[in-house]
Amino acid sequence: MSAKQTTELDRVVIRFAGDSGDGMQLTGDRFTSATAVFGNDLSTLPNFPAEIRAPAGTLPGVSSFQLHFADHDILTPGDAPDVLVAMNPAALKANVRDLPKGATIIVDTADFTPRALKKVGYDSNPLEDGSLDSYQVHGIDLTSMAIEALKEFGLTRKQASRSKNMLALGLLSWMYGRPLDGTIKFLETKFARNGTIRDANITALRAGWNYGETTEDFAVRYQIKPAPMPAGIYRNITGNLALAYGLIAASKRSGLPLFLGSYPITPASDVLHELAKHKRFGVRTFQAEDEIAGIGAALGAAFGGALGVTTTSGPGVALKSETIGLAVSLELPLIICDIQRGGPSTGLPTKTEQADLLQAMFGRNSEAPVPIVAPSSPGDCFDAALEAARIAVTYRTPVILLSDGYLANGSEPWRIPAVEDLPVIDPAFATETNHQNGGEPEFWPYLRDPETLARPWAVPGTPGLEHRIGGIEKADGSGNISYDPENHDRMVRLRQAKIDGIAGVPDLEVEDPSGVARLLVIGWGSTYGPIGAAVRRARAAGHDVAQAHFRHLNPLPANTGEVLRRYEKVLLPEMNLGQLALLLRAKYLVDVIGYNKVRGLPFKADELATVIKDVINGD
Amino acid sequence: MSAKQTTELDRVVIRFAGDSGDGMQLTGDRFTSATAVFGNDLSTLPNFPAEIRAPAGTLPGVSSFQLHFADHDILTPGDAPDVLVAMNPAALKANVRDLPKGATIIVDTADFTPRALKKVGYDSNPLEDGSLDSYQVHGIDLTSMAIEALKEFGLTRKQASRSKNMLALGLLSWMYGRPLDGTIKFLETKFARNGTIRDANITALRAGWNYGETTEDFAVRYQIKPAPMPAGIYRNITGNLALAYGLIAASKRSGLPLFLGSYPITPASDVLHELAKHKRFGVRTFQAEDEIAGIGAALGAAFGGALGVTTTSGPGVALKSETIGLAVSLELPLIICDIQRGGPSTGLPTKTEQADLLQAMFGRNSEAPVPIVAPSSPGDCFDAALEAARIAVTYRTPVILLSDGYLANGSEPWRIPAVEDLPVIDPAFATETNHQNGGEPEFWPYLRDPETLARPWAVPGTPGLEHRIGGIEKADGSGNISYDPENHDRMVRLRQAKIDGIAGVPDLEVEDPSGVARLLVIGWGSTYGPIGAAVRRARAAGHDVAQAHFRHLNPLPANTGEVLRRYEKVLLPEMNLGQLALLLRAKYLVDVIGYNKVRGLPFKADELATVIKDVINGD
Amino acid sequence: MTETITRPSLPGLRDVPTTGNPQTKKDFTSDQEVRWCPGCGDYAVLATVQGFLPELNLRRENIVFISGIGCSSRFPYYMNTYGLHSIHGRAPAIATGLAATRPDLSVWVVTGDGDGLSIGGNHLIHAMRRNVNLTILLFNNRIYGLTKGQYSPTSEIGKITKSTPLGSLDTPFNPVSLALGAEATFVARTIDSDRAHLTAVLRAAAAHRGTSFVEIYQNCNIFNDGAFEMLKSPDSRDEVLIRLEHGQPIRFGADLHFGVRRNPETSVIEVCNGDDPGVLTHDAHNDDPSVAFALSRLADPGTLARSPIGVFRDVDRPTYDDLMSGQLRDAAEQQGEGDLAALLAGTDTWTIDSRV
Amino acid sequence: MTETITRPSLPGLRDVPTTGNPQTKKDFTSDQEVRWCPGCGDYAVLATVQGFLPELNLRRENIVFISGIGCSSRFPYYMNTYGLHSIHGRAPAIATGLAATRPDLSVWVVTGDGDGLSIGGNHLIHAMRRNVNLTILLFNNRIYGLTKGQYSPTSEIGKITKSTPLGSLDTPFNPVSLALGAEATFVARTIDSDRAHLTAVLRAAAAHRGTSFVEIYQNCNIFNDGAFEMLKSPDSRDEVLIRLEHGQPIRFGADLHFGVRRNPETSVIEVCNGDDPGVLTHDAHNDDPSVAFALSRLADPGTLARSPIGVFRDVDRPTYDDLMSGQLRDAAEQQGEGDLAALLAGTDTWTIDSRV
Ligand SMILES: Cc1ncc(C[n+]2csc(CCOP(=O)(O)OP(=O)(O)O)c2C)c(N)n1
Ligand SMILES: Cc1ncc(C[n+]2csc(CCOP(=O)(O)OP(=O)(O)O)c2C)c(N)n1
Ligand code: SF4
Ligand code: SF4
Ligand SMILES: [Mg+2]
Ligand SMILES: [Mg+2]
Repeated sequence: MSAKQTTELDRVVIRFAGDSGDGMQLTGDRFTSATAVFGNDLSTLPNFPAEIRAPAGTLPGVSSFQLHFADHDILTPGDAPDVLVAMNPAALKANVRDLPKGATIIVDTADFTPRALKKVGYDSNPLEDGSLDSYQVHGIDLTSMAIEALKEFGLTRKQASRSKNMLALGLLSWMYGRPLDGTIKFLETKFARNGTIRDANITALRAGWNYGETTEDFAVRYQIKPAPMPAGIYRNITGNLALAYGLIAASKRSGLPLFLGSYPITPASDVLHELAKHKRFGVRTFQAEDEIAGIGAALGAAFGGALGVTTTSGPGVALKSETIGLAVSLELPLIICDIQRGGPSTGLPTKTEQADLLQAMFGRNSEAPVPIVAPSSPGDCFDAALEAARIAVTYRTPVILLSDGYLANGSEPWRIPAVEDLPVIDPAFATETNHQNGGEPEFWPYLRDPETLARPWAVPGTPGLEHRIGGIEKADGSGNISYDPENHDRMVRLRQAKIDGIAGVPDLEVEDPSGVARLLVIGWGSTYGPIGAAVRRARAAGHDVAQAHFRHLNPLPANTGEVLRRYEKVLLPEMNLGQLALLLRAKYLVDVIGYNKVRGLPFKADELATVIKDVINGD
Repeated sequence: MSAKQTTELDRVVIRFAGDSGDGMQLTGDRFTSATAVFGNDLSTLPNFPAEIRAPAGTLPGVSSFQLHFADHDILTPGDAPDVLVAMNPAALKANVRDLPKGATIIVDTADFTPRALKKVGYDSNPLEDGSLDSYQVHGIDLTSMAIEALKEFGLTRKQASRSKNMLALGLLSWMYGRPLDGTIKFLETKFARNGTIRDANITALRAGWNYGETTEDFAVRYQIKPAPMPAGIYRNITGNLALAYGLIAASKRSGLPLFLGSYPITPASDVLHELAKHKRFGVRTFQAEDEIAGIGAALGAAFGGALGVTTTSGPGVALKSETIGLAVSLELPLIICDIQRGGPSTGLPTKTEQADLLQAMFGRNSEAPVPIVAPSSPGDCFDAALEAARIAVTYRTPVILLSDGYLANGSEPWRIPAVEDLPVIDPAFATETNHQNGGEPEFWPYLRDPETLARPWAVPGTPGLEHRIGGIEKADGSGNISYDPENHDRMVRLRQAKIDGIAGVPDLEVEDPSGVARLLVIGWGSTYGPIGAAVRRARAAGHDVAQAHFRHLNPLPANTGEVLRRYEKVLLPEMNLGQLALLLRAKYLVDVIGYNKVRGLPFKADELATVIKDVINGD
Repeated sequence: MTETITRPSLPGLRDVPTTGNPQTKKDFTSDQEVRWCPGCGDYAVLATVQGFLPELNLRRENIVFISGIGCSSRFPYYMNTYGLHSIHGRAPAIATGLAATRPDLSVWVVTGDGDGLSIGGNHLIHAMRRNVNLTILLFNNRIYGLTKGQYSPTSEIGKITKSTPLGSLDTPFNPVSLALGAEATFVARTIDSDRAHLTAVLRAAAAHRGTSFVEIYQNCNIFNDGAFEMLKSPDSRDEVLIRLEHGQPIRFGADLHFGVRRNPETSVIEVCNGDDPGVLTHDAHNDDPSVAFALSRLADPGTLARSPIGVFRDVDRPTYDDLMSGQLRDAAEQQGEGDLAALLAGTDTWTIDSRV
Repeated sequence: MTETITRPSLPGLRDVPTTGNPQTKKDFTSDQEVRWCPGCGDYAVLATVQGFLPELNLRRENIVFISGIGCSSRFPYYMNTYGLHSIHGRAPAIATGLAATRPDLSVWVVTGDGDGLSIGGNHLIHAMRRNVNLTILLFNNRIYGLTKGQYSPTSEIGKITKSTPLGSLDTPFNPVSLALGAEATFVARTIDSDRAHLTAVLRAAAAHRGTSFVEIYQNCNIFNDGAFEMLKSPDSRDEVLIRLEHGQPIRFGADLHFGVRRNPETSVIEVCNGDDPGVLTHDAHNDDPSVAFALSRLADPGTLARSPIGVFRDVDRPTYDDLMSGQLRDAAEQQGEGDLAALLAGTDTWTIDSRV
């Protein structure tokens, strides 16, 4: 046990920043899982450059990972870092402006050469010119330290210096009392086939810890007690991982084999990568030649009785539009996952945004309604996938799941559900004819269930139910091609009514502790965290604020209109120019106030707290 | 001069119906242009089957052409035919239900064999079983008459019988006093290379006329005086032809060579066919491998300084979505013509609908605003094309022109504009650098005009202005790739502000003769005719009704909100489930009442007149 | 279903259940009225396919026809099997998803020269590269029929159509050359009106495991009538049609007075006298597609004179769907069936007991 | 611009204005910082292209580079010419519109194995079929670089990547075979690191009028490092690389101890001894693409051993854009320039005088 003094904190925000090559994401991941296992609540925000590996030491090349952890439940990765770990001048330059005065900066001094400084536009050395006086700066030559620590491994300087991230991790682990064993186990498996690298990294990790232990430079350690959370077994999970698991769970709980037809695209590719690992679950992943083939194959698989899924981001959804329309007309189950990113066009591929809502609603020719579900946190991606599958299978319809880059790559502790508690999804395949034609039994593929308006799903291989369907308008019931005007009008309305009537969409829950709030703050999708945190701050500041969050965007919860009208003011922050606001205003004629920022970054709780106060004070 | 008596009428609706093979479209076209030249106002509605040529004598094979002409100005092809010309049992069966009691039916009896009757589900011969007693039926064996009339031409019976449509045309021309010379000239050119066929058709045409003249069966001729119309030179024109001419005019008036990149699709293909004829105007038409290549090529041509255009219908627009987004990001002029048809998916390819409005508004990833112009009559397609070009070129933006199947194939008399009266469009190409970088002159492709917010358009070949642009977010001004959060937010808003601020969108004009109307009826696009006719009837019935029609859907006219709020009730008939209604309700929080029918057919004036009365009487 | 399920011997249909009951053409005829133009070549192909299927004795419910959009793509409506009339050009992609998940189905794709080679060209070549177990029937009428007569990617240069009033400008694809360049394992060509030949080709295509690509010359009597007249009319066809048969010398002409040989100098494949010692023997099973490719170049791209018909290439290569199923099987065998609870838990977990 | 405009003699650039002023590599280097991974093969290609262009002496403002999406597609940003970084797979279509309207431009397309052969495959083959006057550089690194390492349509079977942890299942395209099957008039292959060879191929491609398709083997040192090592390393390359030169016998190996001949029996193209009398002489101008196709099959689809590089095919065929311009010219000459007023009036008009 260290002789150094220990200060207790309730929350800390740490940001690791370095070259794309410095392994900052890995460092962050490891610190995160140690923190998770330790029992703090946490939330993370990785941030990568769009280039694979922009030239070393340049601003575009900087990659970072932010972690917020606390002894109480938290909702966001934190607005501003208390601690910045910067592995080079570029990392310092790119991140220092986000730091509040008094923040701690731990910086690898090795690269602070005149050339490197000039490269990022520093005329003088910030470590010496006093520009960082308002921060607590710890300049350490981590690189030489790593080389020194690993000299007996017979590695080149270059190789040895690669372990500097482990050294930094070790140091931070010491500072915040994070156990090392998890990371050591991780390194042992990761480098199982290369003993030297494995041991070098473990040695660097320990060296970092010991450096904290011994050096004068670090006087205090910090302690953040575990956070009280509902009892259960927990793990840390990112949105994309939770989404992949949710799809596998939906396959298991429906008994439908999972087929993913997908084409790689940031930030959705990881779902394909993850699902590709789980062939033992009967999961088929098909990397198609393009997005259209991806959804086409998924639709073909659905026709054959599989749980058809396609994953992409905005530009991919645009390409899939026509096929989504076909799925609407065929009335087959299909799940389209849109991991939203910055747009328009190629836009900001690695940044987050929630501007595909109207595309999801209307991005097809003619009247082609599609249900939309939007998860509100990384862990919620799991439940959202199951819900999307329930709707798709029960109502024989394509469903769009709107996640985004922030949820996809961000992580949080996740209470692992018991499999038997997960909903069961009944495909209820048609096996019998459903109509008599002058004594002759027939199968009518568009004879709907009067309850759900869903049509029967008869898969090839079912004797006696042979039938043909297509994208041309079909006669209500028989499903034969029909150009009859009245039938067309009826079918258009039936397709709409089926979606509007989807059952099991829970009422909007309003949280209004004081019960006297006159302002309602609403949101949808990934803004749940920042909005929730902001509302808490406003309340802590003595304001009465009600909050409600949308998980179903189409159809909307039945009580939406009633809830919106209950409040004097309704505030809706969105990472777009007001897309849900448009839908709510049109449907309920309520003067929803939008707060819109399209920066490719999640909202900051502080920013929203201020907006809330301003709206309450009516400016 | 015929001895028969002549009755004067103010308006007549005639429908020609027969097999796809019977040439009803041609017959209708000829009668129409004779009528046009005669000086009546008119409006037409062709109606073809989706199959090229469904088996002869079947209901799906029936093709028809309806013509409404009058001695006063009219707005629609008419709700119900006064006269039906039916060339076979299928044509009779398919159309008789549209006839009001007392209507005249002229039917070719040749095909009324038991087999033919059974084929279309007639158990007994309607010409004999009294089922047509409430109509004035003229049963004539046109086929044998044709064969008889052409016997000296040495044609086979089959060949000769093909001229029966000319015989019918001759007869109708006699009945309504339409000159034959136009059609004779037409036949002479059409069959210039085949004298026999030419003469046979002319003979049949004359035989029809003479039959009317001589037979007892037809006692009266009808006279419809020319309609008073603004002075000028007129021609008859369909929407697709007017659209093609408008695009050529835009090319001439802007000095930009016209490039059409298109992929055939009903009902848009005719625009490609028409433009392909006008190479002497420097028009390049490229039949691409698909819709994406079509718009891609048009965008490439636009980058090179051409007037880039792509034509399609709903499913094609869906496929073009991603590229439209690129055009929004590149800020290059581009015209996308969407000739709307029945959907979703393949839907009803040959039928009309106006359900692509929300796709046009939102059918792309992220915030990607696009101006939208919608012509309100066949002739207006010409002006709409010029207006779309003006906006596209002036504001460096893709523009969507929303026509539909009804406008595309319908026709009306069109006052031919004087070329010098057409607007001039100034491409205002950039030729000089526009920025200094430490003394060094530079070209900044995204340095906007403060007035219009349009960026400079510098085309390859311009020395000193070499630049690179793409779909990734660009720095405001320089146009270099930028991942800066604030810049992205600014650019998203700038792109939106540019579209919102488009100048030259005329205020909404309200027609409110009594000045005391409490109901405003609005519409957009092709519903102008039926709505206008309905409003007239309602007024004639003593109701006070105001009317306004939208030609610009994005941005909306500046006075829209004020106009909508001026009236107690606002009624908006749409051939969709309420798409413009959604936009207006969201933007102006006005409780617009929608009247929606999605039958693939235009509204009937009577139907709308009733709706208007009901709304006024408040049920 | 008491009746026992037997499997046909054909590799392409190995996993598709058959029926004991004898079948007739009627079993494959749906109740939908056929709506092609009178005289359309599509009727002949439909009749031949319906007439051929009984020979396979497959359970009707295990057959699926998937098409895109076009006159030819109406085909599935007329087959009394499962069917999907999809959207323009996408049938090969849709069929890939179905075939990959349902090895027990016999999956057929029906497409046109526009549907399959224009908008759908990419899906087509990728399906062939992957060798998905499908039979693709491409109805080549060298025109866009359904949209009323624009030129297509197989129309001859200079084609005058609605969209090309002064004649088309682009060199047509040779579908057989394209397929061979795209790594296809089975490539054949036949003619709508030659029932016997069409049937033989269908038989070989069905037997092949993997993507069987069959180009069918089909007459559109409305917009491109007579496009294949020279290849069909009794007085010319023998002189211009080269019938390929595996293992047979490549000869043609009324009395086989023509042959096909490799020019010793230029080493180009060319037409020669029927008795030329160098006359090639057709080897459809040659692993190297080069000779098949060379044969495909004999046809005149304009008139199609000297079009070889028959099976150009028929070689074995593992199919995408079999390999995929194999990976799933191996994974399950080696690591055991997936256990959802274990998956969700992962390795890094911690437990919170009921404080709160 | 007082300086007189001269035209280069190369057919491919006939209508592109040149400049009297001598140019250097610097003239083609933009001010944008290059952002590929250190060591990426793209750097070498960029340097070679920038180094080669001055030789053409074209006006910089008349050169346009159009790309899709991918690491390689960042190329235009680094060229000090006009440039368009478009969307994934669509560059050939966009370039077609530009080339068809602007004969005075030299239009280059830069694409990748994913951009050009996966999502963009259809546009690519149609551009080649039409023979639009473009030069297409396909950077083939046999991987998806920008999206961090999934397999591509040129990856070898069994490729282990993020998206194929147990190995990929599909047979790769051979881009040269595909291009030849798609009626391409110019098809070549070269290597990022071989500056001299790359330059020679660029020279031939620029000279060719029509679509010049150039496959460039390019190393992705992050996700597929060493993919072409065998073809590059001094100790192996001579034995596995077949250098094609028009008019020269096709020999390779350290001391040319290997040759390529047509097997007299099977008539398949195969490797033989360098002194074999049957060694083929390469004819890039052969109208029949069959021999070129056969040569393209020599490469092992997995290792690429025995990959021929150089110009496989280079034949003349009218270009789409020239034919289109020709139709416009003829129309204007024969019927006279279009008269808008006459067009609008048409033939069937009537006049309403000022009653009302
Ligand atoms: C996305 C889309 N684009 C275009 C069309 C219009 N279209 C329908 S079929 C067709 C081409 C038909 O030609 P082909 O595939 O040769 O079939 P055929 O009618 O000749 O049998 C076209 C362009 C469409 N239905 N959908
Ligand atoms: C419509 C669309 N789909 C997918 C992507 C994602 N994406 C970008 S580049 C790329 C493939 C890159 O591979 P390649 O073309 O070989 O280029 P490389 O990076 O290897 O040079 C993909 C799938 C995208 N940007 N847009
Ligand atoms: S248009 Fe041609 S292809 Fe289509 S159905 Fe008629 S004849 Fe057949
Ligand atoms: S990822 Fe590969 S291809 Fe892309 S820049 Fe890096 S090295 Fe080059
Ligand atoms: Mg066709
Ligand atoms: Mg690549």
